[in-house]
Amino acid sequence: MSSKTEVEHKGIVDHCQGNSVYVKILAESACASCKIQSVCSMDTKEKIIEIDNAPPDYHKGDSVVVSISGKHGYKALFIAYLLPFLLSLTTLIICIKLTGNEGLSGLISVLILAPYFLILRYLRPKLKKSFRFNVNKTHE
Amino acid sequence: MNNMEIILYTLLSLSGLGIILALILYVVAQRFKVVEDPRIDEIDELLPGANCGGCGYPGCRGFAEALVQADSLDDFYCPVGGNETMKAAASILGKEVAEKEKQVAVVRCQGSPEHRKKTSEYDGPQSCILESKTYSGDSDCPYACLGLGDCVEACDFDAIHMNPETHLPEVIEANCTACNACVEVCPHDIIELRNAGKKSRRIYVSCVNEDKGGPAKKACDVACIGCGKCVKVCAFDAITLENNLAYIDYEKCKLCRKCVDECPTNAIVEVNFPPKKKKTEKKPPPDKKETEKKSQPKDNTNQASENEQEQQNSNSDETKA
Amino acid sequence: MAKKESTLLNMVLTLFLVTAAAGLALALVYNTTLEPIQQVEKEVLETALGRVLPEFDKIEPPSGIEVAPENGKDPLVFYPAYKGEEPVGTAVKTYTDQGFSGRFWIMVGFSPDGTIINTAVLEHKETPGLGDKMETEKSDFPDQFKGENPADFGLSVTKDGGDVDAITAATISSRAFCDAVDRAYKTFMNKNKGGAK
Amino acid sequence: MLKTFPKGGVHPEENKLSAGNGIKKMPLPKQVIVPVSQHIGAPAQAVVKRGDKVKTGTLIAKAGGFVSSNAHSPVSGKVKKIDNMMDAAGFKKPCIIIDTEEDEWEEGIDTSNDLIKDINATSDEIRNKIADAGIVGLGGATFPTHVKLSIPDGKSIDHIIINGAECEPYLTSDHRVMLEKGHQILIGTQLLMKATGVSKAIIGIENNKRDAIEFLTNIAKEYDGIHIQPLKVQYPQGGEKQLIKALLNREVPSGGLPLDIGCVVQNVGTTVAVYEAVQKNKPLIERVVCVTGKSVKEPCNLVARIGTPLSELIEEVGGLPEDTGKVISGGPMMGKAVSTTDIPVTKGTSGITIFNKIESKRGVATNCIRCARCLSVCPVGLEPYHLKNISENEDWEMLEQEHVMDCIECGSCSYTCPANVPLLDYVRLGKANVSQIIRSRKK
Amino acid sequence: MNTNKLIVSQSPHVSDKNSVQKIMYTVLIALIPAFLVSVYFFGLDAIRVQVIAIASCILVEWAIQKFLIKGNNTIPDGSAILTGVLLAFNVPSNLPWWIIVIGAIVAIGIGKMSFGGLGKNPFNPALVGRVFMLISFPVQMTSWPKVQVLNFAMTDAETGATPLAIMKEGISNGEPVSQIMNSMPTSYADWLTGEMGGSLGEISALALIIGGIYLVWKKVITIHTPLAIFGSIALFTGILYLIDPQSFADPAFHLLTGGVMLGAIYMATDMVTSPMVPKGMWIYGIGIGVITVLIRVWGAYPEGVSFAILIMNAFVPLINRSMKPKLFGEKKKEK
Amino acid sequence: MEYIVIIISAVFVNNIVLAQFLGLCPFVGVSSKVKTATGMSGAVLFVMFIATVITWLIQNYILLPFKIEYMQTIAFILVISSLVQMVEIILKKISPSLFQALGVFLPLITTNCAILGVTLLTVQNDFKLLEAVFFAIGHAGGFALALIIFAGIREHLDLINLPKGMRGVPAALVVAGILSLAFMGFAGLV
Amino acid sequence: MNKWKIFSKGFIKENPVFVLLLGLCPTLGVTTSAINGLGMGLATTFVLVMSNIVVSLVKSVIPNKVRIPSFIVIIASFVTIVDLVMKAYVPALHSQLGLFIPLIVVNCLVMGRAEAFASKNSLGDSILDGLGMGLGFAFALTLLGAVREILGSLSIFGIQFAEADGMLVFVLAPGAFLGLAYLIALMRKITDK
Ligand SMILES: Cc1cc2nc3c(=O)[nH]c(=O)nc-3n(C[C@H](O)[C@H](O)[C@H](O)COP(=O)(O)O)c2cc1C
Ligand SMILES: Cc1cc2nc3c(=O)[nH]c(=O)nc-3n(C[C@H](O)[C@H](O)[C@H](O)COP(=O)(O)O)c2cc1C
Ligand SMILES: Cc1cc2nc3c(=O)[nH]c(=O)nc-3n(C[C@H](O)[C@H](O)[C@H](O)COP(=O)(O)O)c2cc1C
Ligand SMILES: Cc1cc2nc3c(=O)[nH]c(=O)nc-3n(C[C@H](O)[C@H](O)[C@H](O)CO)c2cc1C
Ligand code: SF4
Ligand code: SF4
Ligand code: SF4
Ligand code: SF4
Ligand code: FES
Repeated sequence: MSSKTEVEHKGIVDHCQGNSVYVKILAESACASCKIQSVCSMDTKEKIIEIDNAPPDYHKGDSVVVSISGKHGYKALFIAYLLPFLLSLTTLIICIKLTGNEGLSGLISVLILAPYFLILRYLRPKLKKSFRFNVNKTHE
Repeated sequence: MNNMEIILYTLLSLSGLGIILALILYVVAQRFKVVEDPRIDEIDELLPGANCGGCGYPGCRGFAEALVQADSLDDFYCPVGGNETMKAAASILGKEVAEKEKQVAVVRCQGSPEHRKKTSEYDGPQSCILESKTYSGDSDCPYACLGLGDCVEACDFDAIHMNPETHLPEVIEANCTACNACVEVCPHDIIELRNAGKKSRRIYVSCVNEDKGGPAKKACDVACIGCGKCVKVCAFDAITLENNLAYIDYEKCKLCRKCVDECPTNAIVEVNFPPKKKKTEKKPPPDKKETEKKSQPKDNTNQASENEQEQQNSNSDETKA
Repeated sequence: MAKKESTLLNMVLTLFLVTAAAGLALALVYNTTLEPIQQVEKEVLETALGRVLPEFDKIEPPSGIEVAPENGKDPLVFYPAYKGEEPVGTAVKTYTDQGFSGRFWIMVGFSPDGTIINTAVLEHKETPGLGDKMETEKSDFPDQFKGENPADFGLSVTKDGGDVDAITAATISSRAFCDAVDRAYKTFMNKNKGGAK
Repeated sequence: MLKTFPKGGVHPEENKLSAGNGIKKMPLPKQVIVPVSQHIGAPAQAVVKRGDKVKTGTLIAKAGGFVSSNAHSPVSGKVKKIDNMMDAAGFKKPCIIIDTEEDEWEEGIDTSNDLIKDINATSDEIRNKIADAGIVGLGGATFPTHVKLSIPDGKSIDHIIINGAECEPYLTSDHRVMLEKGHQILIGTQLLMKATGVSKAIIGIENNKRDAIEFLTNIAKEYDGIHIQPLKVQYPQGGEKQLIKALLNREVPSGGLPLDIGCVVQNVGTTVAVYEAVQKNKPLIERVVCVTGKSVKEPCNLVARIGTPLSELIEEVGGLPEDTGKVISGGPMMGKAVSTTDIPVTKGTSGITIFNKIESKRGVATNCIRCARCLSVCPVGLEPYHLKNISENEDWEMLEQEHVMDCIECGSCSYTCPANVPLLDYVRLGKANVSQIIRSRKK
Repeated sequence: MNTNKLIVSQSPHVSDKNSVQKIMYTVLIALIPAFLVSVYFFGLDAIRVQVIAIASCILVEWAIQKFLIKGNNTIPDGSAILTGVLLAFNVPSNLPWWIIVIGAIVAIGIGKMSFGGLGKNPFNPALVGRVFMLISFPVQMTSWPKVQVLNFAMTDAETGATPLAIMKEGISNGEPVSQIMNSMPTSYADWLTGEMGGSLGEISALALIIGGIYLVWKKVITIHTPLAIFGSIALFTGILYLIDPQSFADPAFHLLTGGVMLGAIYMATDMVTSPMVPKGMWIYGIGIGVITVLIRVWGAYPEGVSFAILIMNAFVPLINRSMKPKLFGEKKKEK
Repeated sequence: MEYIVIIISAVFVNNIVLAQFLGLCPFVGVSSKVKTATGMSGAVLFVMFIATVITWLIQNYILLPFKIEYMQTIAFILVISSLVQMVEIILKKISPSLFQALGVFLPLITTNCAILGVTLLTVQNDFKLLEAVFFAIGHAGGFALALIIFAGIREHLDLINLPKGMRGVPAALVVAGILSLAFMGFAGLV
Repeated sequence: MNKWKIFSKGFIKENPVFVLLLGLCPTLGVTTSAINGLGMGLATTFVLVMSNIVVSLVKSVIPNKVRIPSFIVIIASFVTIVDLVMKAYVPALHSQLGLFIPLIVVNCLVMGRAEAFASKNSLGDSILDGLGMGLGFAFALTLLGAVREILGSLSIFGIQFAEADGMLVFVLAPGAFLGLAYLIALMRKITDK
């Protein structure tokens, strides 16, 4: 699948600040009118996305499309979910093989995530650079 | 088994969990400050839930969110729910809304086959937009309704239908919510939203042909030929003539009906008026089925419909040497 | 609606109260239903025993004896039944792992000489409409085993050269059923042998 | 093996009915309707007024920019009016209507038949003369030729490619031009080479025009650097990207121009026009039009003045047949069906194809059966069935991602579809919307 | 001006002579040899099953068009007939009529018309019908009558198992393959000509191949999918056979018995439910082959072609999306 | 080897969506874009894994020793829902940009009955921890498989004009039904 | 809203299964027979009504931020109660419904009503709403169960009406999907007109 294509969301410019535009992502239309979305396990809560270095001609209330390339999406997915998963799984297997104690190993494999996320924290600036969003005004 | 023990463990573990949870949530709450405004829900409830986009927002909820954030409600209007809904929403938000006059879609073309001869035959997908990409239409009037019913498809409210005799769309006033969907979809820009008017009475030029009188008349019996008689007869300056086409401003029109009688081609139609006592010499074209008869059964004026203007060229008015 | 504000204390307190109340209620319900639930389990066992054994007065020991099977890891449970002091038969809670959807449990009653008195399905996940026909209510498949002594009754389906007519289109379940009965039989005979020694 | 482009394409019945008939001159029309703009690009501006007297070759509309083109009066007479008239697409466009009085040519135009082989003009002069003469591509796209010849700084080209493919069924005008104006073509080609400073030119001709290939190969020996290349018959070989691929095995990048890979493509008719403009000072006021169709009495190739109504050309070949269903301006694969024959011949009118009622009816469209034929004949490598679905769903952004703008509108997909799905109709709709989006984005 | 109204439409104004109808009828013609074989071996029953299947498919499609979807009559395009024929080809000749009717209702009603008819269904309708029947009526769907040459009496024929069922049964009883093959009532030559137990249309590999060649010649199908299926089945079973010839049957056995021929040539190639480009077809075919062997060798069912095709049908949209034709002039992706 | 069996069984034979009917809401509601379906699958994999480990610990070290297994439901659901929230907060805190990228990329589905269901099934099966983990991974894989296949078909169906009554959910369910029919072919595979 | 409307909307107009598409898992999972469907429906109704009652009673004392977790606890408690009670008194049904009883917790229907209705409305209305929605859910499940039972086992509420095997598919997973698909389509047709 070509990673060129983008994942897009409709949104409305929430506010602008300096070079950044804050866009509120709107729920998918099917969910938009769902009466129970506030409890829905699917995350339809509004999300605000910050887009830096956006061209200055955006104003509060503009409808826009925010997109991120599929490649970046997968990368985010990998860092946020898959890598910790693999890490934790490997730890678990190794611990069980080493100690034979299931309870302990389970605990360790969960706790190992803490340092992982700590490391991520240090990489924050780098991450910020690597996830770029695009905004486009919606065309009628 | 010791029952007391079980009760104890249950209590301990559950309330322990509860406290931990509360702590976590407290942190969460601090982080996620953005709490959805409960008024959004309330307004969302109020809205019709048609998700038609007529308000210009993606779905009713999007509109509700926008309303809650807006400083003033002037630029907001839900065409489907209408004034009542807007008022209700405003009262939730403690703001004012200006009442908008109810609008209704009118079709500005009367070129039924009887009045407007087909001069060619279109062979292709039955869709106005596709026909309009092929050529200007199957009659000599390049502005006219193509009659393939894109507007009918576009309407979510079952408010617009093709009349099988005239091959023109007709609006059922009672259903029309003025959502603008049909207006946007029509490639020939034939449909217009107009104020419904007092007692739903309206007068308008049912034609969008910008050709000069000759070609216009040749292409269609009921075309506006831009003769300007109506402009002269109107006492309220409601009619303007531009590009060989008269247009009646519904804000100014006082529904006096003088222009209707004046128009030599019957291009001006009146709807929902009681029948005139003295017969006008020019009988309205008989083929028009008055859809809006529903409200006024005896009326036999013309239904809205007509031709449209061409987006292409039109600096037209050639060098008048 | 005067909602409580969301202060830390409020939140902790509310959740604590809610969970505590819930915990209390749950514990109470648990206590009241505990007995009926155990009762139900007992009844199930008793019905099964009643079905696979002739009339009896008592099971000794009442909770059965765990016996390591001839083949397989997990133990079977034997319920020796007595009428008066006379042993009238033994119900064996047995299982198979060859079921279409994995393990299922059945109860087989043997008279002291090893003749199958009857069978009853305890628990299974076989496909409704196919494998579940091994239940007594659903077909007469289990009836074939009644009164047969595996010593002269091939405990496998006819396709495999045995004497059991498989359930149509559910050979797998039928085989598994035979396997369970066979396990029970072998273990039973073995134990009897051992017991006699 | 004959050369051809490797992917896709179809081979419709050729029906080159008029191939054997020489080019005939049309009598002067009584009135001409000259559209002010007959090219792609910025609209031209009329420079005459109602009542003005004009001569044949008088400039009557001036280019409205660089990518624009002049128009000249095809007859001499009086400007009757300037009005909006129907064009082939059925849209009204400004036209200059001239009542013919006689055929008096502007000064300086060499109307003789003498062949002038020597090239005296410099490359700038050639380009200017081409621009002045209002020459646009006669292959159908009517792109102003002088623009194509102005190679921007930083780009360079090494080949002029002359398009003699004429892959459209029915049409034979290029074929006849090649047979009857071979020398003019070759001289024109040399002019183009000089204008662009290129030493190599290839004329690609499909193998169903053997006589033309032979003839041109023979006389080409007299001209340096011009090579004649026969090609396998395969529609749309004449598409410039396909032609370049077939001749040079180079691919114009998606979204790019032939220029990007060092080529300029011109139609054979254009070369003749170039010859006439440069060597004879003759502006583009007439062109060869092939009038054909199975029910046409005598299909033939006519030289007609720009602005002659189609109806007069049709009269010339025996009148509109009784059972006419469609009149197509152009060939059956790419031409436009017109709603009336009152419209004029323009610089882009390469032919008039007349279909009877039965030929005219499109098959009834049914559901796509996903047979993949459209996709396998698309020379661009698009998925027409998919584009159609997306277009029907009005998802223009997605359509753009699916490269809809690369479609050359060759129609192979619609042609081949067993379910008669009007694929190209929807693809065009999509292209129109996507290009609007692209334009609004640029703003 | 001529009084004739000119017809206006977009280009192109010509089209080639192909039509959906022609394609469908070509496939029907290609199926004639297999049909004749089925009549030869199963007698009037074969015709009975065919007639019921075709008639009910047509009827169901017509009724749904007429009363539910309210569309045009699509019977003449021949796809419903084809579905009927293939449905019949996929069932034993002694199947009770009402099961065939249910199969047709499912095939057309659920498999095809639920999505709007010809061309829109993601799954092969005939196979949807067949699998539905197979799971719903396992007994009737798996008791095959023994073949009887040119027997036109409609008697209750004796039933016998298909070679695949015999093989599966044998292997699951732990018999070595060579012994099973020896006791098998039929042999390679029979499988080629069709003298074996099985569904109506799947028995004669030869007849099916002849029809297949005709289809390839007529350019109705391309060779990629069938080749990919044959190749992957041969390869996969070949490897297994080499590992242990006594536990796994040989590739020729797998290719010639059961529904591989019918499935690969006529059902996996259904253009509606298969990928568009050759590369996609290879993947699709290989997927079918692998899943078929998987089910045959390790699954509960002796035959897995139908399931395999349906499962791969589900992947077709993904395959199509990821395997696009090469775009003319597309720039190489820059890193 | 036994782990492979567990995984194959969970992915193909007892597919969580197609055979066990868990996680249908996201299956029906969200799965119409292949990209987001893939993304969601990854998220589910992680959450399901962590949830399984933690609930396994709770079951074996709290509920069982104290004989309060009947509290499974309530304990698990609380743990799972707060776990999911935690993950979100952590991500957001650690790297807002990462979080935003995810937010745009996936409609984050987090708690649903698939996760609770799998943890409950794990407990029912008396699995050892590693078995439980592979069971969870298998089910997440099955979820992913079903979701992605399904998203592909839905993308395709979205583009064609379905009969009116079938549009949306009914067509999706018919596809799920047929898919589930097809998956029955895997019956008995393990 | 009048009382009747609050109660009745769950049956057709806002039927949780056919229209709102909530709680699909139990809907498909347990409806192998009408009786199972009914049982599950009633169990859910009970949880729904009870949690609506409690939520409606305590709504004003619960701070916003812990609203959801509190609701979860309340609902989960009732679910556990139902689980225990059913195990004790209707063991056969309990074993049939199996996993899906605890899963009532995550049934969006229950949470949804608590959050969207009970937390905003009076006790009486909340009871009616819970009852209506619950019974609508039960109605849908019973209907689907009946369809599957009739087609799959040729019986209804356990009573065999024909001596033959039904279409097995309907007892198995595919039948659930297909059955629901066509029921929804049918409902749309009915409510449309
Ligand atoms: C979904 C499904 C469920 C099945 N359930 C069972 C079952 O519970 N028990 C069984 O013996 N066979 C079951 N089968 C059938 C087996 O796969 C196998 O075909 C059969 O047991 C052997 O066929 P025979 O009995 O006709 O020889 C099932 C098949 C499928 C597709
Ligand atoms: C907007 C536009 C700009 C073009 N610019 C150039 C150019 O700079 N140089 C050039 O050689 N051709 C240029 N072309 C011409 C095209 O390459 C091409 O020859 C023309 O569109 C006709 O091609 P066709 O008849 O194959 O469709 C341009 C065309 C368009 C539409
Ligand atoms: C599908 C297609 C077919 C074409 N066929 C021909 C053709 O047969 N002959 C031709 O001269 N130009 C043909 N053209 C136009 C060429 O692409 C190109 O525009 C032309 O050769 C440029 O020369 P010109 O500017 O002199 O017209 C075709 C274009 C397309 C898109
Ligand atoms: C080569 C070919 C193979 C076909 N195979 C099948 C088939 O296996 N099953 C079927 O129902 N229809 C088949 N059809 C007919 C048709 O494509 C099918 O009914 C559509 O899937 C219905 O939309 C086939 C058609 C062709 C041209
Ligand atoms: S008629 Fe037009 S404006 Fe009125 S409701 Fe329909 S689409 Fe909207
Ligand atoms: S009014 Fe416009 S959209 Fe409606 S039928 Fe006429 S041309 Fe089409
Ligand atoms: S050629 Fe026609 S039927 Fe075949 S895939 Fe393309 S659009 Fe569909
Ligand atoms: S999609 Fe465009 S380029 Fe491709 S075959 Fe169709 S018309 Fe030609
Ligand atoms: S009930 Fe919603 S995911 Fe299962």
